[in-house]
Amino acid sequence: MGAGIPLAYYLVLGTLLFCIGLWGALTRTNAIRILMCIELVLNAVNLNLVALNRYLDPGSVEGQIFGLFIIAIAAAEAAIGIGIVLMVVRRRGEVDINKIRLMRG
Amino acid sequence: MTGAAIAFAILAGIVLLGAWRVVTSEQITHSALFLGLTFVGMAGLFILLQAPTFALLHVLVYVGAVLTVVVFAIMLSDPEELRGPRPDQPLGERLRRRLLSPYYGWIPVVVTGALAVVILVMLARAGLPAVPQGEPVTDDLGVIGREMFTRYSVPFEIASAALLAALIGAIGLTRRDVREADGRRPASRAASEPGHQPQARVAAGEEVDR
Amino acid sequence: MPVLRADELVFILPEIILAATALLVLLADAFAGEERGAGARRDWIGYLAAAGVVAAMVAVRRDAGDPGAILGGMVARDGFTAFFKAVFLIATALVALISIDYVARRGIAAGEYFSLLLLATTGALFMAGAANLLTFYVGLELLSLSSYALAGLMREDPRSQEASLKYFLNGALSSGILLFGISLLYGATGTFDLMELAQQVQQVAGAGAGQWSLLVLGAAFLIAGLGFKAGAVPFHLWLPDAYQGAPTPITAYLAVASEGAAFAAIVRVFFTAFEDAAPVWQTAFLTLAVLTMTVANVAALRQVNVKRLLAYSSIAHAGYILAAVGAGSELSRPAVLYYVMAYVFMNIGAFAVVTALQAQGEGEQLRDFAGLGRREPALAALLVVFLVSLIGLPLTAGFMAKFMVFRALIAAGNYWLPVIIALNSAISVGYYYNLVRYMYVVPAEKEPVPDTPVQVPAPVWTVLAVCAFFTLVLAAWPDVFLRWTSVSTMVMAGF
Amino acid sequence: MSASLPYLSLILGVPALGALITLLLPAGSKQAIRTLGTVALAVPVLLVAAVWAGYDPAVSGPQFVERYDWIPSLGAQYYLGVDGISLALVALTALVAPLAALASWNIEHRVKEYWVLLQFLIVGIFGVFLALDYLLFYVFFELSLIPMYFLIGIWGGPRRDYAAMKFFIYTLVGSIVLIVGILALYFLTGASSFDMIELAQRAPAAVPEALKLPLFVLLLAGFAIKTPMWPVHTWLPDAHVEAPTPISVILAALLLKMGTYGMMRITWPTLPDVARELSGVLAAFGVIAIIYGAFSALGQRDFKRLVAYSSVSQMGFVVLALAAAAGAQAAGLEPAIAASAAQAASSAAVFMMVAHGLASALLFLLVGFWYDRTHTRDFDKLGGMFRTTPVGATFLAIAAFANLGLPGFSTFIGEFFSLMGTLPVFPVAVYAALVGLVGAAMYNLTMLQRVAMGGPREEYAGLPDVTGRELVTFVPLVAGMLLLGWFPGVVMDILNAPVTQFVAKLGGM
Amino acid sequence: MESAWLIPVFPLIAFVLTVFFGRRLGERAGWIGVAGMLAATVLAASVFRDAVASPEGYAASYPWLRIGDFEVRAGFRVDNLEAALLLMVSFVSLMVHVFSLGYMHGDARYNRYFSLISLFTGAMLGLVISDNAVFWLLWWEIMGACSYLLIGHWFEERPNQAAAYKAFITTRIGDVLMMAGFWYMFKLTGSLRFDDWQAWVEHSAGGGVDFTRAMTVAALLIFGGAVGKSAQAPLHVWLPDAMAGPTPVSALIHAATMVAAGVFLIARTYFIFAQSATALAVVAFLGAFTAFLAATIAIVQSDIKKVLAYSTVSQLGYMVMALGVGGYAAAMFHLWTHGFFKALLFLGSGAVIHAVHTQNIHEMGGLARKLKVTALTFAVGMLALSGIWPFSGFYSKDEILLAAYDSSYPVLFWVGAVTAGLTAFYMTRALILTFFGQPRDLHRYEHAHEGGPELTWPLILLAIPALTAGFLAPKLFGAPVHEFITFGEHVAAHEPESVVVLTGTLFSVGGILAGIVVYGLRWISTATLRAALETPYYVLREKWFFDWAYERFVLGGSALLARLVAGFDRAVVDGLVNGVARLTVWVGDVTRRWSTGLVHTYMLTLFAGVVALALLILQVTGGLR
Repeated sequence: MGAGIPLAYYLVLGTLLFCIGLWGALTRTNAIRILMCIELVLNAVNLNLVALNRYLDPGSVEGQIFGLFIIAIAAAEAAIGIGIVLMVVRRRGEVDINKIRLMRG
Repeated sequence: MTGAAIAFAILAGIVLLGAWRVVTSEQITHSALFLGLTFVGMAGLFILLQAPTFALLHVLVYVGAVLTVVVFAIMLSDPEELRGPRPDQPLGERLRRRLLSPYYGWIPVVVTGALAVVILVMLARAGLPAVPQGEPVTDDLGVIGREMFTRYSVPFEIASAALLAALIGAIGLTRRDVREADGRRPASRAASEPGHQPQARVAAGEEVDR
Repeated sequence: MPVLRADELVFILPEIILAATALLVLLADAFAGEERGAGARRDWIGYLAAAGVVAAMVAVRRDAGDPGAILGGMVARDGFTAFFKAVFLIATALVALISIDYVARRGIAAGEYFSLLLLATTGALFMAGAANLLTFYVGLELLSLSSYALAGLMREDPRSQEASLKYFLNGALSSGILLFGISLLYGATGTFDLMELAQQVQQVAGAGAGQWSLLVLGAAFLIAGLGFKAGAVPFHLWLPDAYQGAPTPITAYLAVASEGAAFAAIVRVFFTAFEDAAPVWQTAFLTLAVLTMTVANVAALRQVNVKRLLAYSSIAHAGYILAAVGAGSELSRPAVLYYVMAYVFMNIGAFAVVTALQAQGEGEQLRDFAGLGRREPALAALLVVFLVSLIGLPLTAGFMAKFMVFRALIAAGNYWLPVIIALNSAISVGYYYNLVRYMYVVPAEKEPVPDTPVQVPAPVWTVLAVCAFFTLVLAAWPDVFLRWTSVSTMVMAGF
Repeated sequence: MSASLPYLSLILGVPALGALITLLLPAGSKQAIRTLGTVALAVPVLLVAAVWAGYDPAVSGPQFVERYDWIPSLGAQYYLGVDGISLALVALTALVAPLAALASWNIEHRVKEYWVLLQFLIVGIFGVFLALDYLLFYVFFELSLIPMYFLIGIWGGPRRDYAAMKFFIYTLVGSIVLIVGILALYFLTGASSFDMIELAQRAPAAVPEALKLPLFVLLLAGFAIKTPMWPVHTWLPDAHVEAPTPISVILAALLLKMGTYGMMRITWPTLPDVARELSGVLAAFGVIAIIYGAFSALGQRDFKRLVAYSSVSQMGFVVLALAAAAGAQAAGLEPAIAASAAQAASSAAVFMMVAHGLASALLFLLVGFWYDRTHTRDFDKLGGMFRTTPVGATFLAIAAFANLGLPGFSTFIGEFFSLMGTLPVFPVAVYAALVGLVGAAMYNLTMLQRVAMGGPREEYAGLPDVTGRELVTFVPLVAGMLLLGWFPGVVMDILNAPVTQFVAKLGGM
Repeated sequence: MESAWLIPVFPLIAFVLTVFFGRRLGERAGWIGVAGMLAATVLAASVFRDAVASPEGYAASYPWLRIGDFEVRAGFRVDNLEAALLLMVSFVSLMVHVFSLGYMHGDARYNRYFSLISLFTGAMLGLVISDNAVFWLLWWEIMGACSYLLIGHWFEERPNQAAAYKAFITTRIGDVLMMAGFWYMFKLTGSLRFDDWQAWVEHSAGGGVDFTRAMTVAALLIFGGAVGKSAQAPLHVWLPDAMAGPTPVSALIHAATMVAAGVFLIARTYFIFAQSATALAVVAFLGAFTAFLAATIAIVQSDIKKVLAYSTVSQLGYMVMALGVGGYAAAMFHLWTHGFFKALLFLGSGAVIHAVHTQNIHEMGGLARKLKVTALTFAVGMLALSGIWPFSGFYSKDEILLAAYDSSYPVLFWVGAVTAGLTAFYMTRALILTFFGQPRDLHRYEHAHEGGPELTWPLILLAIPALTAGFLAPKLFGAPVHEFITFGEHVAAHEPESVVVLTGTLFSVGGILAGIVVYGLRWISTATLRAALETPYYVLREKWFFDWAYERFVLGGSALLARLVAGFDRAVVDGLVNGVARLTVWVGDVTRRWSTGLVHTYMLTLFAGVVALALLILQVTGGLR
């Protein structure tokens, strides 16, 4: 299964996903959506890791385990991110990061 | 074209479409849904890569935890985007307007595009193999489980500490204060209470404080 | 398969103690009941946390035996780790002490605050002691996640919220970039283990194989990710905002521990794994160094918010340390170590003064310092010592630290960068001395001086005294510390 | 030579101890603080006298050496010693410091801090002249900076904020660069210590040709700014004008000497080849400073600014002479004449430092003398002081003539022999410097006339003349100028041996 | 002669005593100076007697300063010339001191005055016997400083300040050139001793073009000092203005001390000049020019002291010219005699001023009736200056004219002769306008009276040498002048020529007669003359525009330069410094704006940074190729 596909395809896909995530983070102003874009980025990394694990180092699960840690951390990150967003929301009633700029310079 | 290739193409399409719509959907709820789609596509890819355990855990955590939290947040935050669709413009018009605005348009495109090009060029040069250089671990659940609790036990503990920290943090940030709920401040500290003065200071400093 | 040995746990005893104390603090706070009423300062929580840190400090093992990786190859056992552990623990203890009064006066929930602080430190310790990119990553995230939360713990202060949000968004993205870099490295070498990585890098670099391009790209992403943590330009823009908004002790903590951990990781990763690919990262770090220090120093010149000013200052110092890293000479590592250590004392010292003032609602703005020289001579004089040290004038730790950086660079035959650092130091006088000016020189007509005395609590005095003592001693009798730094690098795993 | 007591450490230690004790005194006990400070700064006079008495002029190396490990892992040592060159300047410091202390008695604002800083400042200055370890030297070199900032910044005039900052940053730029140079030297020579003498010996052979010039610039910049050489001198007038009188005295009399001393002690001997190659340029800078300083001084309407610019001009002679010393061997002269010219120029350079120290100290004291009484330094508002305060004005006349290089005063010896030593090497520079000599006469006499001559002004009727304390500050300086003017051998004799060595090094011998 | 060094010491002791005790003693302090001078004079006389007895002279020196192998010794030397000068200087100065006792009576700064003239005299005496350049310069400059302070004695008035300033600065211009000359000689010889120089010059004499050129350079530089101190054109402008000081000071400066030093400088270093024909020619012509120039200006001065001042300039020019044409002995002899009679004239004018309180000769007239002693002695001085036999001036001037006549530039002889005529003319004018005719200001005339003995006795005592020094000199010296004052073997004695004597006398007598015709008998009205010679008169009144040039170029130039430099310093040099600072801050402000507060900016920068970093690393590692 999947052996017919060159590794590069996975990596290109990962790269595209990564870049879409970054692009999204750059262009959207809703903090929650940026959070989602960050998840896309992490997914891209996971894809890379698992694919590389499968193709280059198939005898081990090192890449997969790293990926699992990323998943776990991503969950934690999401939790705290949502916490922060909600804190902001409660005070300001919005999550448009363009409007949050008390501090600058 | 093998079945695997077709599967890959479909899954890749799903993932990319999902990712694209996560970014571009007008409504944030749609984004969340497309994010879920992406996750599922990703799981398919993992299965294609013969990592079923990973795929499973991926779906469990991402869909079961992350996505839930995100949706939860969307509901709680009640942002403007949630209040209904804006008048839909044709895609071409939207794209044109987007690309013309530098800050949210072409500059990010150029930057991420450049990044993509750099990565892709490097990937092309890497001489990556077309086929796996061996067979995958058969009992991946078992191996992962064993490794996780032996060799990787320290990182595992750290990760759990991270989760704990996230928990404390999330609670600490969002919890309503008792005093706040009471609507009054402790009398004895009112004088030296920073609550008043810092705010005043901050307000005063706002103009100069750039 | 590496065997996990329980007796090796003694080497991560400090981390265990820290995490346990974090839980203890949390539970104690929870079970202490609801008497959150009038005058209920929970100062004891802070002291408990500080005690835990001290206990962890005691547990730091310097007699590491053979340097190497332990606990499944995840954790490094060497003097380098011990050094950074000691430094971070000292920093945390100091920060904990200056937090106590601040937390109480600002209405920050002490339980969360201190447990997060301890957890963050745990992460920092693991970062410093990582022998595997995985340990490094989870340690980093533990530190980061705690920091995001800590920055926002003054949840009624919009600036604190904003700091937290900005820090989080930028931090999460940058860790995505870091991870992508790690995945590329994995693609190039097939391992996360630093020592194996070193071997692979050696092979790849020697063979000029196709993986080289992945390796290089991965290294670039890794540098960016670590540079973000360290506050290197152009990855620094989050930093002033986060530092300004965060609770002041946390600002101090971020400046010394978070930045320090980043440098520990940088040294660990690049001097262990990438030693044979020095050209890959040396130029990068040198370029970043120049950019970082220059941009930070000029941008700080006209800051009127002291925390923001010190934030830029910490960026500038990151630039100096990066220069030492980029020197890539034998003397680079001692320089980095020494610098981080010196920076802990001088920077926490400076922040302690700000904290002391802030506890009564001042100290955020430059003009709050007007006439401090007369109002509170001792406090002002101590701040001068710290600022002078931050500038890098002799007889203060900052001088020896810069001296070490110069030494590392010049030993590597780099003469132009020291000159740039020198000019930067001179520029930095422009803003550090702004504080001094306000304290001593700016006439009272211009800036009215409040006649209320500054109430400095005892723990802050302790911190000030310790910081001042070490700031001076590190320069006047630096020998023992210099020896320690050089010994600590010599026994590093992989060398 | 008895090394029974660590004299040099005591010279450093007494004022330092004084400062520490002052810290412990209550801020209100002004008289005690002043007395203690003055005593602490006066004791080094005795110590220096003892050192002078025990100094063997025939020996060229450092004497009264004290050498202990300080930072063994870097090779830095606590290494003190004097040779004739440093002894002359140490003696100058020992003389001027107590006078500055006496002149500080009328400072009423934040007395305690003032005296602490003053004593630390003097420690730094002594240290610079005593240290023989580069790192130690550097520490002292910078140590003098911080107290100076505060002394100008807190006790200065209306623009003290600007002046103090300018002084601080300006001189800091130079001195930080210096440490780069020192380290470069350390690594290039492969030395295991920061021993100045050793490094200087090794440097010419060890430093690659391509690096010599940059290294020279690094080692020069800090000293050039401190001296100050033209065109990096503009911090000086501002600092002087704003500084309180005693601090101006120290600044002009002592601090500037650190620059030229550094050139002589470090820059020149370390890279004699470069010094020789650049001697023409350096001489040009020296001459420009002489002329430019003189005419800038002439163009001032502020008493203190004039004196400040006169320092620029006077220090130009030192730079010119040092340039000549460096270039003498390459000027195609007869060897005997070249050696003798270089010797004369170098000795005169040191002598000039001392002489300028005395003259400028007196001038600044006098500026303060009238400023205290009239609260102005504007020439248009001064005048007739020969009638109003005849004794003070007489001292001004003495100072003016001493400063313009009247024989019989020490400045003359310095100028005469420095230019004498320079003429064989850079004749054109000397001919140009003549303009500066005339200019010196012009500005000094203009100063004298505008302050002291003319009819008595009504608003200053009844100004008190020189008080006893002021007299005590003026007289030693005049005595010193006359002593050295008539018996220059007092200083020159101790200079001979070290300067001979210095010249030999410059000649590559 | 071994004790010759004590001669300057006495006045210096007097100086020190006056400084420290003068205030307590009040006007008695003047006697300290007189006593000091008396001692010096007695000692000088004894030294002179010794010198006459032993022609080889005496020199001694002691270690003073050693710089490496280079040594400066403190020494003194007394030769015939020095002995004669010592005697003249100390005697004249003694007279001035005594005169001052009366003249300065009641002055507010009496002590200061006396201390300074003692120092002044001491410096001159020290200069005469010094044997090396350093001590020469020492005394030389101290005189300059004293002259500054004495000319500015009444410093309340601005013109007096300006005069003092002018005196110091113009002489300083010469001084620094002289110093350069000394340094130049050091470069050549490695020594600062006059005797070493002489030995070196004589040893290397005939050393070719290089040597001659070096000698020319050295000579001309040193000559600069003489030009300044001895008031040669164009640096003579200070001297007439220096009349702003008290009159006895003028006597001291112009007769005995400062101006003599300049001429003496040339004599002292004559061995250098002798090696360079060019230098000698410059000296000769400049001297002649100055002599003529000053004599012409003196004609139109109405201030009695200015007349004398210009006459001094003129006479100094005479001496310098004499040195230029090889009349070494003649010049020195004239210096010697001139000292006496010029002091006499100045003190005489001082007595007049003391009596009438004006310096303008047009406000005087007929004073001979009231001031008999003064008039008589002034006439003696005038005749000596005019060079009328048998007054002292005749002998010395005759020698100079003789030297000029014998030289390779005979034209100088005629210039000298004409100048002699002019000198006689203006001195006659001054004498007649002051002492004869009708008083033009009756009020002043009424109040005029002869001063006390301290004023008259110096006049009388000075009149004696003014009258007799010429013909008594050979007896006094025990030898003809040119044998007593010799310069090596180069200068042979000039045989007296009757043509010269006759021509000189003719011009002098002619000048006197013309003076009598115009001012005494008034056969020709001065107004007519003025009208007829309008342009020359204007030029003379304007002093040949030298003062104008001084104001314009030296004062105006330096002020302009000072303004320019000070402005440049503030605007450009300091402006650059402040500009750099401001630029840095500006860059900082721009950089600060980068931190917009928008998360997007931050992330965008971050990503762009990643791209740039990746490209940089790839570039460095060659990954882009």
